[in-house]
Amino acid sequence: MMGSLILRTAARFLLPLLLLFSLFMLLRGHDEPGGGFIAGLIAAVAFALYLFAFDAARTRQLLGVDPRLLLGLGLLAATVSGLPSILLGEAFFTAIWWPIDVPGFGEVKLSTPLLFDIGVYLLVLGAIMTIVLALDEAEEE
Amino acid sequence: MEWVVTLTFIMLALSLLLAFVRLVLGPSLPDRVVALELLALITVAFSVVYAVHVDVAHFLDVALVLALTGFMAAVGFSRFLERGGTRDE
Amino acid sequence: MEPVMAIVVGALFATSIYMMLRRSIVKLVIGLILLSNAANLLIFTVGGMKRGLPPLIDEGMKMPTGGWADPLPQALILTAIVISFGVLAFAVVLIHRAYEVVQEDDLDKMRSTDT
Amino acid sequence: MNPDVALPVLIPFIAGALSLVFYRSLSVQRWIGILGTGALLVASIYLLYMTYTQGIRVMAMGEWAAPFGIVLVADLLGAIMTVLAAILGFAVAVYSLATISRDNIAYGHFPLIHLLLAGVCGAFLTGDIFNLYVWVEVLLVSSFALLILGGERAQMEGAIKYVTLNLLSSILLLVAVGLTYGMTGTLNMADLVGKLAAVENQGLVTVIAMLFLVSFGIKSAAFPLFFWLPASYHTPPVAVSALFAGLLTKVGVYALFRFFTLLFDHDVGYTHEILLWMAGFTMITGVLGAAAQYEIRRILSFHIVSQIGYMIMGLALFTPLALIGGVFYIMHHIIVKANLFLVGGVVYFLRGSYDLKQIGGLWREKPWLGLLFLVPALSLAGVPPLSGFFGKFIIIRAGIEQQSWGIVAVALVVGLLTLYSMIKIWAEAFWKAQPEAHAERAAQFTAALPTRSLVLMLMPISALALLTLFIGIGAQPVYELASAAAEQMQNPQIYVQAVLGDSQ
Amino acid sequence: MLLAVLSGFILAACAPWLTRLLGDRAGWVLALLPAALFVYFLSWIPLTAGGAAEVVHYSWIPGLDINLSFLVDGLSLLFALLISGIGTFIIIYSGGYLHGHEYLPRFYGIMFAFMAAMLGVVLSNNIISLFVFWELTSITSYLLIGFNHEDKQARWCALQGLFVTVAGGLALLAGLIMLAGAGGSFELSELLNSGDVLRDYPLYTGMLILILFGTFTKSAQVPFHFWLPNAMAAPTPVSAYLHSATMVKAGIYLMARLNPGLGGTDQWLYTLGLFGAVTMFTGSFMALRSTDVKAMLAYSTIMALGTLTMLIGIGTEAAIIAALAFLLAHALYKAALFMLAGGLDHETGTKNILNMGGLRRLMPVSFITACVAALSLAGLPPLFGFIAKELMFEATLHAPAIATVTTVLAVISAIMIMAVAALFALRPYTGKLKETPKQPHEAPPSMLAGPVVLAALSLVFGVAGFLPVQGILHSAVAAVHGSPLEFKLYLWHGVNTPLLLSLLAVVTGLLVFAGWDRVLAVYRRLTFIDRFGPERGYERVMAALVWVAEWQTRVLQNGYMRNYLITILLTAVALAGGTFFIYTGNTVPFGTVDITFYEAVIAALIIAGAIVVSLMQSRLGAVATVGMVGFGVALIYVLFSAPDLAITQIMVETLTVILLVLVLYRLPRFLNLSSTAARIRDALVALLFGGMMTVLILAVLDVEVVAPISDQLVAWSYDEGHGRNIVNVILVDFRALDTLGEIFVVGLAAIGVYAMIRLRAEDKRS
Amino acid sequence: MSELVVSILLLLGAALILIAAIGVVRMPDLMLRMHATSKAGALGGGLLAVAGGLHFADTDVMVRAIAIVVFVVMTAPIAAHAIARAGYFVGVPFWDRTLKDELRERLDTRDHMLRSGLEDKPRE
Amino acid sequence: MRLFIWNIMLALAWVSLTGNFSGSGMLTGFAFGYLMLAFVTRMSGETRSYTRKIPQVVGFTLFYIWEIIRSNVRVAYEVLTPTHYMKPGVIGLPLDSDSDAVISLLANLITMTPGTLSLDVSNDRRMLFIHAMYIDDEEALRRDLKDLERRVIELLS
Ligand code: NA
Ligand code: NA
Repeated sequence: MMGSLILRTAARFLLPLLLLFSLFMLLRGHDEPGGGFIAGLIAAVAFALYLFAFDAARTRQLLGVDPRLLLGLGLLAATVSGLPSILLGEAFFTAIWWPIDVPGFGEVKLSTPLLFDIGVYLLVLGAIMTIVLALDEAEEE
Repeated sequence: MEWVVTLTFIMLALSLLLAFVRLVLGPSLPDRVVALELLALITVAFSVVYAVHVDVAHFLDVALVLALTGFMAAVGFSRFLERGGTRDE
Repeated sequence: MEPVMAIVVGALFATSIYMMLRRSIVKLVIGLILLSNAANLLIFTVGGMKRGLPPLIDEGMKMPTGGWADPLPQALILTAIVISFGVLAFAVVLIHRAYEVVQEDDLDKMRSTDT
Repeated sequence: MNPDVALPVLIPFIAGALSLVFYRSLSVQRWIGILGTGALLVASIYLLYMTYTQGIRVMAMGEWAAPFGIVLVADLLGAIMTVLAAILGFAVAVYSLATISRDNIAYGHFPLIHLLLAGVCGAFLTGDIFNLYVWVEVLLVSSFALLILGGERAQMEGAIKYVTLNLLSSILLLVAVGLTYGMTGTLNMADLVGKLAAVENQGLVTVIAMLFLVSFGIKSAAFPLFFWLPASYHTPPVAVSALFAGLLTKVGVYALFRFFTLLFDHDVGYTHEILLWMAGFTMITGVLGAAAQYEIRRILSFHIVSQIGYMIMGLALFTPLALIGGVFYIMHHIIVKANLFLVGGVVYFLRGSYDLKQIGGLWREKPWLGLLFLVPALSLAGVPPLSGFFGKFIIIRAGIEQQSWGIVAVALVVGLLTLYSMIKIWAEAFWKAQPEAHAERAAQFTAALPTRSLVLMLMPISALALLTLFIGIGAQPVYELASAAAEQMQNPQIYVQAVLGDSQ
Repeated sequence: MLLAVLSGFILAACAPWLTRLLGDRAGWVLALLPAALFVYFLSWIPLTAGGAAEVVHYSWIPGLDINLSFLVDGLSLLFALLISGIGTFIIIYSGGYLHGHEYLPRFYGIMFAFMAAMLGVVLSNNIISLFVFWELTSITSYLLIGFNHEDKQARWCALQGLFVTVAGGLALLAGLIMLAGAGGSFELSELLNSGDVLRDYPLYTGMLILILFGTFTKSAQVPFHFWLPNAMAAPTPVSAYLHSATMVKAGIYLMARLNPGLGGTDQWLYTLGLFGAVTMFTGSFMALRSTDVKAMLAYSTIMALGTLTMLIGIGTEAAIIAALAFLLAHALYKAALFMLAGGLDHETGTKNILNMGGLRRLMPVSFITACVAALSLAGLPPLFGFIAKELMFEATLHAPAIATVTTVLAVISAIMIMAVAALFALRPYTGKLKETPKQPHEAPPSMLAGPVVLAALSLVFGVAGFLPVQGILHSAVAAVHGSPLEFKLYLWHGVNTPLLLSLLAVVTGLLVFAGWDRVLAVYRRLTFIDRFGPERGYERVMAALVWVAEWQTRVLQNGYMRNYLITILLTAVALAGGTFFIYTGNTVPFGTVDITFYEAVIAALIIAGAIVVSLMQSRLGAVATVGMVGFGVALIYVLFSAPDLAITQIMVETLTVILLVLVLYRLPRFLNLSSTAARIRDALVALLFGGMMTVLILAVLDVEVVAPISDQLVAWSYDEGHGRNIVNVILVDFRALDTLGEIFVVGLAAIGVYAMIRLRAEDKRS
Repeated sequence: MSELVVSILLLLGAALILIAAIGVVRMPDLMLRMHATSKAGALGGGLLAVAGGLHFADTDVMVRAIAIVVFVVMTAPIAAHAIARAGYFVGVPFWDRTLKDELRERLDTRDHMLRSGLEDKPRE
Repeated sequence: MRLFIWNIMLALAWVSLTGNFSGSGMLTGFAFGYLMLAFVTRMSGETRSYTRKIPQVVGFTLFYIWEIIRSNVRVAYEVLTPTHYMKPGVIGLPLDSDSDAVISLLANLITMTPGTLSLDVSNDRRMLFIHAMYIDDEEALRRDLKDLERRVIELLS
């Protein structure tokens, strides 16, 4: 069963906005309020809105990958982000920074904490979508 | 400026109380949800005014997130109702 | 503010406990939500409360200007919020499934696994 | 940098995450299940070796020096516990190959096992009280999920109690951690040793200790906080029950040992007296609960409770010998109790029931199973020369040396009643002839059990039984290990020095 | 020596396999081990002559002072010889008795383990390893008594024996640990030399009670004697072994062994002397009453055990000599008699003596052997039993303080045992041949070898009393007494009081034998005493145990989660709140309140919202109100400098609402299920707990924190952590491990939810 | 100057929110309550956000403030629509002085089918 | 719409490249992105309408803000005065366009305009049902609403 036309349109419009916003919150999290968790929640809310407006099948389609895979990848990314330091002979989770100086544009801070935050983001999105989609599908059956 | 902020806070606090009254009184679930939405909005307002009051712009971020996602609760509740949840609440 | 918050936290604990002691499993879940809020606020309160000094460093600075609210309790609470959210999600679906299987909202009717 | 400390946490984490990534392939999950727990076993033994030979191992996560970041610390107690967890994890993983349904594997049995182990090992190795809370949650939520995998009514009902009461315990832990930070401004255990001692209001420190006591008391299923355990432990698949039975309550016990030797030894006369009472009642109520049961897993579940009492008794008496006894008892118990559940599982797969009134005839049919049952069962009851005897002996000797006659009497009587329950299982399931009314189902189950599965089940059971024999007959090295661990517990300064170094 | 003790265990492990391999000859071959052991122990006799003792030490668990050290002296050697010697015949006998039995392989396995454990008990010098073997005899004898395990009665009897002996064993353990504490050593060889220290130990009486509790249960002293007759449920060779040389004798052994250390006090004398005498009487009284041949013998064993205990208690030189002579006599005739009883049972198919008669022509060897052994039992010349009995009368007559009681009871017992012996020897074999379930003929050689040899020994020792003295009794007496004694054993020692008492006993006993049918009639009128016997006590205790267990489970594990919660919460309040009250009194530091009006409004709204939630009738209304509380909490976070927290709180609140509405619509409405009383009770618990939390917070706020670790984190955040949002730097760097755990929690919860929902969906489909 | 504007905007915004709150309490039925919140509330919130943006006099902040306004204005009607539709669907009663209801007879609550009444007329 | 997202992507690319994850960075990025889009797609008719839309949007926004202010006063009056003067009711508004965007925007705009509240759209998208506070002058109300619809269609064409 689909929601109202108005909600569907709103969802289609708000989805990219919310996703963009979530990415924004993810990337600025190290310096300003935000971070992987908040960003992941916002992304999850975006897909939940889409789910409410449309249905589980379309939401899955939109998501592209099974949320369980996102969940696993997120956990893997977050865990793995702590590993490179071990190869360098330092403790687990020692941050490594690769400031990349792009000529003309300034510095881009790639780092293991960023990878970690991305893992958090993927996990949160994957986990919440796993739950929400499963619940919704169970209801439809 | 100080008294302006104070006055603003007074009005917002009053609004908070009034919205709470509706939330408690209901009588229907949609009535409560309306009150909840209003509460979310007042929270946005509080954050903004407080940011002004303490001169810390970061609190606007709170308002920003809430402004963008606060409506989801209402959407959720309405879905509950339309999917046949108990109506006389 | 902290003494007032102590009372708020106490009230939250009391109401959440009261909810958890009801026989309805739905009330149990709502009690759990309040419970985690209570615990988080407790940490927040005893960690010390400061107005208008978020633990953020302004651009170009190396330390927060004019003092800071303790960031560590905040980080702890964040972790705790997320954890209790995960657990709550589980609990919510659990009562849902328990209701489906047992067809009772009454906790007193769920006694078969004890003796 | 000591990677050995982090490996027992990392390996199951990575195994769990990989297992989740390959959620589609059951065979990959099985392989990761065996390899992951196997690697954990190797890593944990290595850690124990390093800890035994080189002293306390410390790793500051992210190179953030203690007390500011999180440290992983392996003292002997922690390392021993980690090895035990790994042994059990490996045994259960092998056992799972034969007994866990395709459905349950498809829905996460193996990743949940890995992550449960990660949580357990993390809890054993962390040197940070908030981090401990996180690990406890990890293992708790894994156990939640394992508990409901299958979705039967009993599982749901049991899970509601399990989840609610354990959540309450976690909240209490969180509250206690928060209050501790509020009092001291630190979370690092080694740092807390000094900071707690510096708190002027020592009475308040005792109050916080009580909060920790209640929280860990729930986790360890001590009296009067144990209700969740008998209500739920008999509901999931037996491999899971075994893992729970061996490990979960031990996290609570471990935490009690850690906190009440390292942090809260300022008012032993008060705190440990309470622990002693708790220990006594835990033993009695648990064993009486078991005496009233006729279902194998229920009997075993109640016995977990009563055995916890012995471990707490070791802590509560707080003499060097008593602590040795506590550690020894934990080592023995984890192996034995899990093995009893595993044997119970074989009984189930041969008979189709756990109900003693419906089963019988196993001693006639499968004498080797009878022996494999008797080893852990008699060990649990404290029959010499099996492992349980020496655990009880040390603790009781410590009690007698302290002239704590009451608790010694309780410990002895409870040993007798434990034997009563074990013999009940023996007499009913093994000695009694298979009741006619249920003979048909029993025969069907026996016939339906493939030899390969049976062999897979018996491998871990036999290995654990051999370990039980070893801990008993070869008690000297085990005793030495336990006494070295107890010596570290007796001297918090060793721990503090290892973690904080010269900055202290 | 280690090999000698442990070889039984090794053979136990191989016995099942060997039995299958050897088939019919198994009994004869397997008996080679005990025979070899017997010879080995014989070789030690010279070393122990004159009371010498040797300690053989092997380290086991030195850290716990538990070692495999063995003490070889006259006493231990006497027992070791009995165990291995009689064991040889028992093994041979078993092969015949259980010929073709499907469990014979297992039987041998357990039997050898039992034998080895017994050897361990009597040879151990270390009291803990002694205890280890002691308990092993309990367990292995359990398996032997319950050998016919598909018979409910056998299981019940086995459990009874186990329960009683293990109960005693546990007390013994405590007693032994105390003993070691008192004497400063776990080695008997040292403890027995410090008897004065032990007897002066302040807790001597308690220690003694614990140890005697162990030995009394094991050796079936009144009031724990009831398990022994029930142990006849075991196959006859087991009974024969248990009653003659092993198990029950373990208790006797230990008392005898400890005599130099603990004996000689009033407590020792009265406890052992009186309990022993009463046991002696009870055993013979019950033996006379029995019609089951095995029961008769079992009760006569109790008589013997009582006698031995009494003699050890009396503790005089004469008593100790009597005790060891009696012990040897009893072992010889009792093993023979039991094996004969098994022969009767085996051949006739009945155990009831009333159903047998006239077998002497069919079973002549059995008949003659029975007569010889029974003469020894009755204590008639020229058998060794006579010598022992005379010594016993001699000892009781000169017992300190309790001579009258012991002598009277000894005489009465002797009368009854005389009758029993006559019954056993004559009743089945004389008179008319009776119809029996099986067609009887003479027992096979394997079943006769033991009785014949042992009965013959009784005769030989009786006639040549110097043989045992020269061999072993002398050094055994030395071990029990603590120093060597000179004595000789004769059949004839003139007309003295013991002889007259014996005469009295024989004559009266024969009269009782003649009028046994009338005696039985009297006994039948006395059956009411069964209702007061200790066995009823045991049954009551077991029933009470089950009742208490079930009651406790009903009360504690009642299935009502509410009760569990209340218990836990009140425990928390009692422990934490109570401790607070004890240490800090009822003064709570309430700091100065610095608050703005809008903060007050928000605080009030949170409280009001929480209260409304708990009173609200509408589920979704409650959810909405919880949402409001969440916003209130978020505002608190905003007002007190935690923007990240506020955002997270809001997002989580929103998602919680989404989750709840996805789930709740299937659930029923709130029901008002609780009574008003329950509500008031719950409200009180809630208030207590909430109030405690408030108080704790206030108390903690009062504690001044100087430099929290977070100060350093703030300083590091930008320079070292490369981030300006300190909270986030903590989350992803300083405390990344927390966060890692946290996301695993969320992931796990999702997996759990998914499994819960999808597995159900698949159930529906299938 | 800026401070004055900020003050006015703050007071106005707060006042509008207060009006919305009063409306939500005072209005007689669900729909009428929603008239109050969705308009006054959103505008009030918007004004406050603008005030915030102006106060900090920083483009960065201003952008965020405007984003708040946009978000509020964009999402408020969606929320209102969702609630109103659901409220109507489950039959929350109207104020007794409501004049007419052209929707009621066209709605089939069983399958949520809402007819326009123009089905037989072709679209222009 | 597609172009709008593209534009935002460009803005995002900008902020990532500059490393300036802030509002102003985003705004600058959006502006630059817009200019780029306008330049690159100036030949294509479809896309030209996007780049031209910006000024149109600004105009409409101003109009709408005025509408909101106007109607707010009315609601405020209703809320604050002790007596209720309302004459509420639900009316159906026939629609000219069947485009999702038009209908939704219209419905939302109507909701944001005081006095009116969109309830639902008929399944065939030809009728929008509106709850109005004042239907005493129903014709005037319908006229205003149709006027709004015309402006929306114009904006989105
Ligand atoms: Na403080
Ligand atoms: Na954290």
